[in-house]
Amino acid sequence: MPKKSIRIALQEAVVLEMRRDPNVIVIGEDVAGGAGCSGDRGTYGGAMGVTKGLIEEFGDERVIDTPITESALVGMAAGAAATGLRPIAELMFVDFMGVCFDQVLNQAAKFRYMFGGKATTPLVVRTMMGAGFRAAAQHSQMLYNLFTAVPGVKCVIPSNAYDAKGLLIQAIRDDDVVIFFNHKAIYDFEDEVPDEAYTIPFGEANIVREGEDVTIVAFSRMVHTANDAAKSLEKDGISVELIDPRTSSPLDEESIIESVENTGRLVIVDEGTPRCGLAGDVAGMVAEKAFHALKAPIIQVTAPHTPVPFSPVLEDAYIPSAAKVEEAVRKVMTMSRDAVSAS
Amino acid sequence: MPKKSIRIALQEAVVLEMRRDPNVIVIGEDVAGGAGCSGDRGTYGGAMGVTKGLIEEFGDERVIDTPITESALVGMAAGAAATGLRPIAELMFVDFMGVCFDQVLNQAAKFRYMFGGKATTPLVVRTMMGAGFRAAAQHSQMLYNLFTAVPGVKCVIPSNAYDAKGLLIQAIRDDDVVIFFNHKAIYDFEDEVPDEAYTIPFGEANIVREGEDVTIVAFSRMVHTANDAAKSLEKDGISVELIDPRTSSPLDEESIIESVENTGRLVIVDEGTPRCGLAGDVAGMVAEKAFHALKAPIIQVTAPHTPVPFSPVLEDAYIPSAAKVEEAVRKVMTMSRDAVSAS
Amino acid sequence: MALDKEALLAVYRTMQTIRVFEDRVHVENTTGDIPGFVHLYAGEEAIATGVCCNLTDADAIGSTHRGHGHCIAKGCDVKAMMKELFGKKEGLCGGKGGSMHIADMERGMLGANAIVGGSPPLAIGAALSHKTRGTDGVAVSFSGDGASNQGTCFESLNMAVVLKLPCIFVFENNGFGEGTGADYHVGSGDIGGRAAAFGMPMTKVDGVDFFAVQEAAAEAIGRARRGEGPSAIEADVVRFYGHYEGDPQGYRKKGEGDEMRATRDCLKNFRDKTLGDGTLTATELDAIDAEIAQLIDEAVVEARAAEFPSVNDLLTDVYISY
Amino acid sequence: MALDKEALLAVYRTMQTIRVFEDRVHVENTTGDIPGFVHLYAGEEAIATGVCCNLTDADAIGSTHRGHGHCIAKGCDVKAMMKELFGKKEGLCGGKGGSMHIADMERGMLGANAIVGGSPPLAIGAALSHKTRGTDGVAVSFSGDGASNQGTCFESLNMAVVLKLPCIFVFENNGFGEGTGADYHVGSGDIGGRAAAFGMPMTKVDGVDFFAVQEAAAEAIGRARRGEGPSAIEADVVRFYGHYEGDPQGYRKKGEGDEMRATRDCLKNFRDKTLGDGTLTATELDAIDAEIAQLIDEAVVEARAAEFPSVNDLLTDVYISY
Ligand SMILES: Cc1ncc(C[n+]2csc(CCOP(=O)(O)OP(=O)(O)O)c2C)c(N)n1
Ligand SMILES: Cc1ncc(C[n+]2csc(CCOP(=O)(O)OP(=O)(O)O)c2C)c(N)n1
Ligand SMILES: [Mg+2]
Ligand SMILES: [Mg+2]
Repeated sequence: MPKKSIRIALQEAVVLEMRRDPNVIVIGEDVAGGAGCSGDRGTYGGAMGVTKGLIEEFGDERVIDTPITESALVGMAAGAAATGLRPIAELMFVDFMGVCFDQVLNQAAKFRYMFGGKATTPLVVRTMMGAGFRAAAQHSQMLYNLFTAVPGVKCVIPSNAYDAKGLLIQAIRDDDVVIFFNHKAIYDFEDEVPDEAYTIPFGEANIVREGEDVTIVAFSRMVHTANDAAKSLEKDGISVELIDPRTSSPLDEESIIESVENTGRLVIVDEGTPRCGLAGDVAGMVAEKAFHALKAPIIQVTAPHTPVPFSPVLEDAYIPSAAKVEEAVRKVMTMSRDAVSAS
Repeated sequence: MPKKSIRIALQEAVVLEMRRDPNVIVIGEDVAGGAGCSGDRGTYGGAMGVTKGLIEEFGDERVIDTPITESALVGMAAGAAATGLRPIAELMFVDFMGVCFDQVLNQAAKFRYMFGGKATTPLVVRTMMGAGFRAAAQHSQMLYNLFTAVPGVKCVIPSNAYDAKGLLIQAIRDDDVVIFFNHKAIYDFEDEVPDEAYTIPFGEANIVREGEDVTIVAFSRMVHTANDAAKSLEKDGISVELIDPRTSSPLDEESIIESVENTGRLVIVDEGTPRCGLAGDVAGMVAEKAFHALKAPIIQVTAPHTPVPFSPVLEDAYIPSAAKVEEAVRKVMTMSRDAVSAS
Repeated sequence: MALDKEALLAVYRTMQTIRVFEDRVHVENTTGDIPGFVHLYAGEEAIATGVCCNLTDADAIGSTHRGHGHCIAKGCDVKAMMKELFGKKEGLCGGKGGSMHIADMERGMLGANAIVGGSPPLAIGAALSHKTRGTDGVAVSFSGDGASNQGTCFESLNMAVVLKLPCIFVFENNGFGEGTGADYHVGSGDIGGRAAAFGMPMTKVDGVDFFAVQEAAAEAIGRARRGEGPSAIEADVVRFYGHYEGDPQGYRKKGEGDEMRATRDCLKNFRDKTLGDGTLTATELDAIDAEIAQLIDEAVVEARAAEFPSVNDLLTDVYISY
Repeated sequence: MALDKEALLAVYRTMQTIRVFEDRVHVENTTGDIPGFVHLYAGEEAIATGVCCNLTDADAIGSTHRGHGHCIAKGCDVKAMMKELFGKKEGLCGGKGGSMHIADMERGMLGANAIVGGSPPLAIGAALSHKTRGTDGVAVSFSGDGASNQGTCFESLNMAVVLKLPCIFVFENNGFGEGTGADYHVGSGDIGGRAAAFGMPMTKVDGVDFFAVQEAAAEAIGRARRGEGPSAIEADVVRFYGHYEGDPQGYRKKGEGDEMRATRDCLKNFRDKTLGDGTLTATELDAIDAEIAQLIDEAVVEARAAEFPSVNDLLTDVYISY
């Protein structure tokens, strides 16, 4: 099978679905680029080039450049979704949700419920998150926790190209509101990706590696960090089961619980900030639903409770590292079930 | 000591601080009311009448009515705070944070960090949250989890009039960004409240009742719900320690851990929605830091993962009830430390 | 394009339905049986009606917290509306929305909206939907004078011009955003002028004159249907009741609402005009009045008798699949 | 109010400093040692300078993601700026902010802002601060043509009029919002006209003509200082480089930036004018050029040599107390 980057996988998903369904449109700032300019149309293709060149095939009625006006663009996409289209709204950076949060939180996410089940809003908001680009405090946040918190929203967090394509196609075909979070640092990560369309259902975790001693739940880019840690731990005979939930809402609680019931130990790796985050969410769920299986404290490896710093030295220290994950795993390994009873 | 409602306690805090410091101002929609109208000025006094009549004493230069334009009003307050004033921005309903989230998330909360410690932003955003008024999906949310998640923000959640006054005065004098959340259903709850100014430090929980068997951590209005449950459980000989953290950021982890180390059991009561919420946050913290003390799963009693419904029947079912808290407590009481080892 | 007799009778029926609905909700509300916040449209009937009488079910409207009038003008079932206000299972939204979220997608009523300025982006979305699908459908965004200051509103005006969307922005200037006067909160004092500066045709009309509203709306809607882009209408109007039911209205001269009802009543204007020029007869209008009195009576009786949702409904309708 | 010779030399020094700073950052950036996103102000110097030469440290400015020019014009330390861009501990923000968040509260520079439209509300806040404290200070909000479409920007215009704030809104229309042309994204094609419709005096100036900018700014700032409320200025200008460093600029005619540099260079305009009318001499200007070349050289050398923050700095400066 051909190797493709996440960027290409995403583009394929968009193109295939646009071909399949004339109601699928792309809306955003510079999703084509060049409108009202002296040069070429379509060479921008969104902040990461995912929609580059699409305007040639689909025209500017389906690849719609907007002014810088996120409330109007996300709201417009929501309104269009509620009236027959299947828009993919591109929000360059998830940080910009600050200026258009209402249109997700109070509008799109709540239509169906408020209207007694009589609205269908097949909206996808595709956005980019994460640190690592020295893009500092307003362009590096994760924020997926804020959307996981919102009833009515589904949150998709692919970690690899295969999942990215299948999940994005699922998102576009899905009749609910979906926020699709891509981590900016892994757009060039490659994988075997079929040329044709396929879907991956939401709420089904991927068991990245099977193991016996410790369960690690990791999200997005952190799946790779955790995997690095797992490889290194393996050398010391510590067997890690690594779970990539792929969607944080819905969350595949079952797979996590099943794994913890087997390993008895849980480390959660989340690049988000620590308060009311995904890590705490999963920890709390397990502390309620799989408590009796736990042999050790649940350790959360997260970013600190700070904005994302600019300087490389600081940003590198900010992002959870494989070393920190290893340390956490080693720590829970030192604790036995007996220690629990003894304490 | 005189009995006063939360409403009055809040008003006293604002008035006393405005008298003390000419830099304290109030900004918001209808915080006075009547501008450009045919009737009286100042009779509106904010959505709950907290600033009613203040314009008479302080004038319209310090009690500032704004258009309906929350981004500009919260951002203006942030800019004013960063340049010498101590504004109290009133956001009628926390739900409206959707339209001005950026000015908190990316602006006010991050100034100090982004600018290397060189900004001081003594901003208070006072707002109202919660269900119970049949105000439906866009006027009944809690959302304090979303702000607890934001580094750079402090979150204050008073549950009674005494705390409301002391915490609000602290918030106004505090040099950081504070969001002050009042639950709309308890504005008329009364307590003994001194006439003079006093402060309550952030990050210090209030032990509402001491107990031996189970720790309940409850927030805002739920402190009262949990207390009702505790009273009822007491009759059956179950002794509850009830903790009101009073601020969710900073969170008094120590008091919670200490209590759980004593009781071994924890129930968290949170009117917020369950994903990435305050309940999970506290559960995760305890599952990491006080795991060895736990004799039973940590149960979270929260609202469901749904928007807030309108119909009284549904809204009543939405809000966590004392009965549900009792049930959770009884459940954790059936589990012993032995059960843990045995499982 | 003058309306024929049948159309005029339909218009009167709509305006009268809104009026009687709102007056009755005002009364019923005092019993405490209508939960939550209620904002009445009485006095503003000519706007919703004058605009929506030019629309079909395929056209969409974005509404406000003061949405009953828009609903009725857009053809929503009045009895189901009343049930919704009472929080009943057979309400238009199954009792989950209430007054502030009353909606009917099948009628193109995209929902009352309790976020001031929440709906203009949605309305342009519906307009985009029509444009992309190549229909001649349009969307109308209703906003108050207060909402006209919200950033979403301005952004939507610009977006509509940039994308040449078939969207009509109607500003219902009733002089108040809650307890603050438009004279104060609109810095330029000119809502319509501001909209025009975004690059679209704009008309100001007297919002208590149905015929003026209808004419301006028909023109703007026609432009939109022909693919000629967005327009704006500012309609000056009056609010008979308080901002919300229970509003003590201290910010308003005592009796101002009632005075308005006496001097600036769009229904009286309509009757005077159509009876005066002989287009309609008092008998015809009185018959409609009687019919509507009965309809609203029945609506209240049925709404009161109807069942509340079951507790199980709490968890449904969040997602289609999850 | 003509500027005297000393003032003109200071102005030239500022403009030249911005130019050389930006040209040099453009070069340094290719080494890969400047982390993150960098947006250069080269070509737009006359605006920041023409506005800020009328301000004191007590006055505040709200800036954009393209903030180096505003910083320098507002008197920020150039060496500390360069260190900040390189992410060093002695940078203006301790290395925590970088190009997109460079700030200096002591100079009234409220920060570059990586949220387009993020700063107008902050600028009106600074203006409110002056008004409330009864000073004659003012605030200036700089926004691009792209930012001019953001809701926050419109809301701030209205708020400033409503509260009669001493605020000046400067729109730097360089024709692009990223890779989209202003001809497309400003529906009305008239940024200034839109601002005027909010109810404030507005002037359009040629943004590569320092004298035109300075005159318009002096007038607007004077009005604000006298308590006569807000004003707007639209300055048409050119962006020599790409949107960000590394931008392939496919949306732009090849060589457009260089062409602009040849034909619409505010520094050349300034030299031509002041030398032409004999106010300044080439010797004087050349001396400044030499001085600045050295300053920027030193700034780069020192920035490169400077230390990075320590990892402990990661956790500080989130709160004052927690
Ligand atoms: C974002 C937001 N801000 C504030 C409110 C509170 N609020 C509800 S209605 C209203 C006044 C709206 O005024 P206008 O737009 O003129 O409509 P009218 O009530 O006059 O019909 C306000 C301030 C809200 N619901 N949403
Ligand atoms: C809210 C938000 N939306 C989008 C962006 C991405 N972005 C950064 S700069 C920019 C263009 C801004 O254009 P303009 O305001 O004209 O300023 P210029 O770059 O021309 O100086 C965009 C779209 C952003 N940083 N913030
Ligand atoms: Mg109004
Ligand atoms: Mg620009």
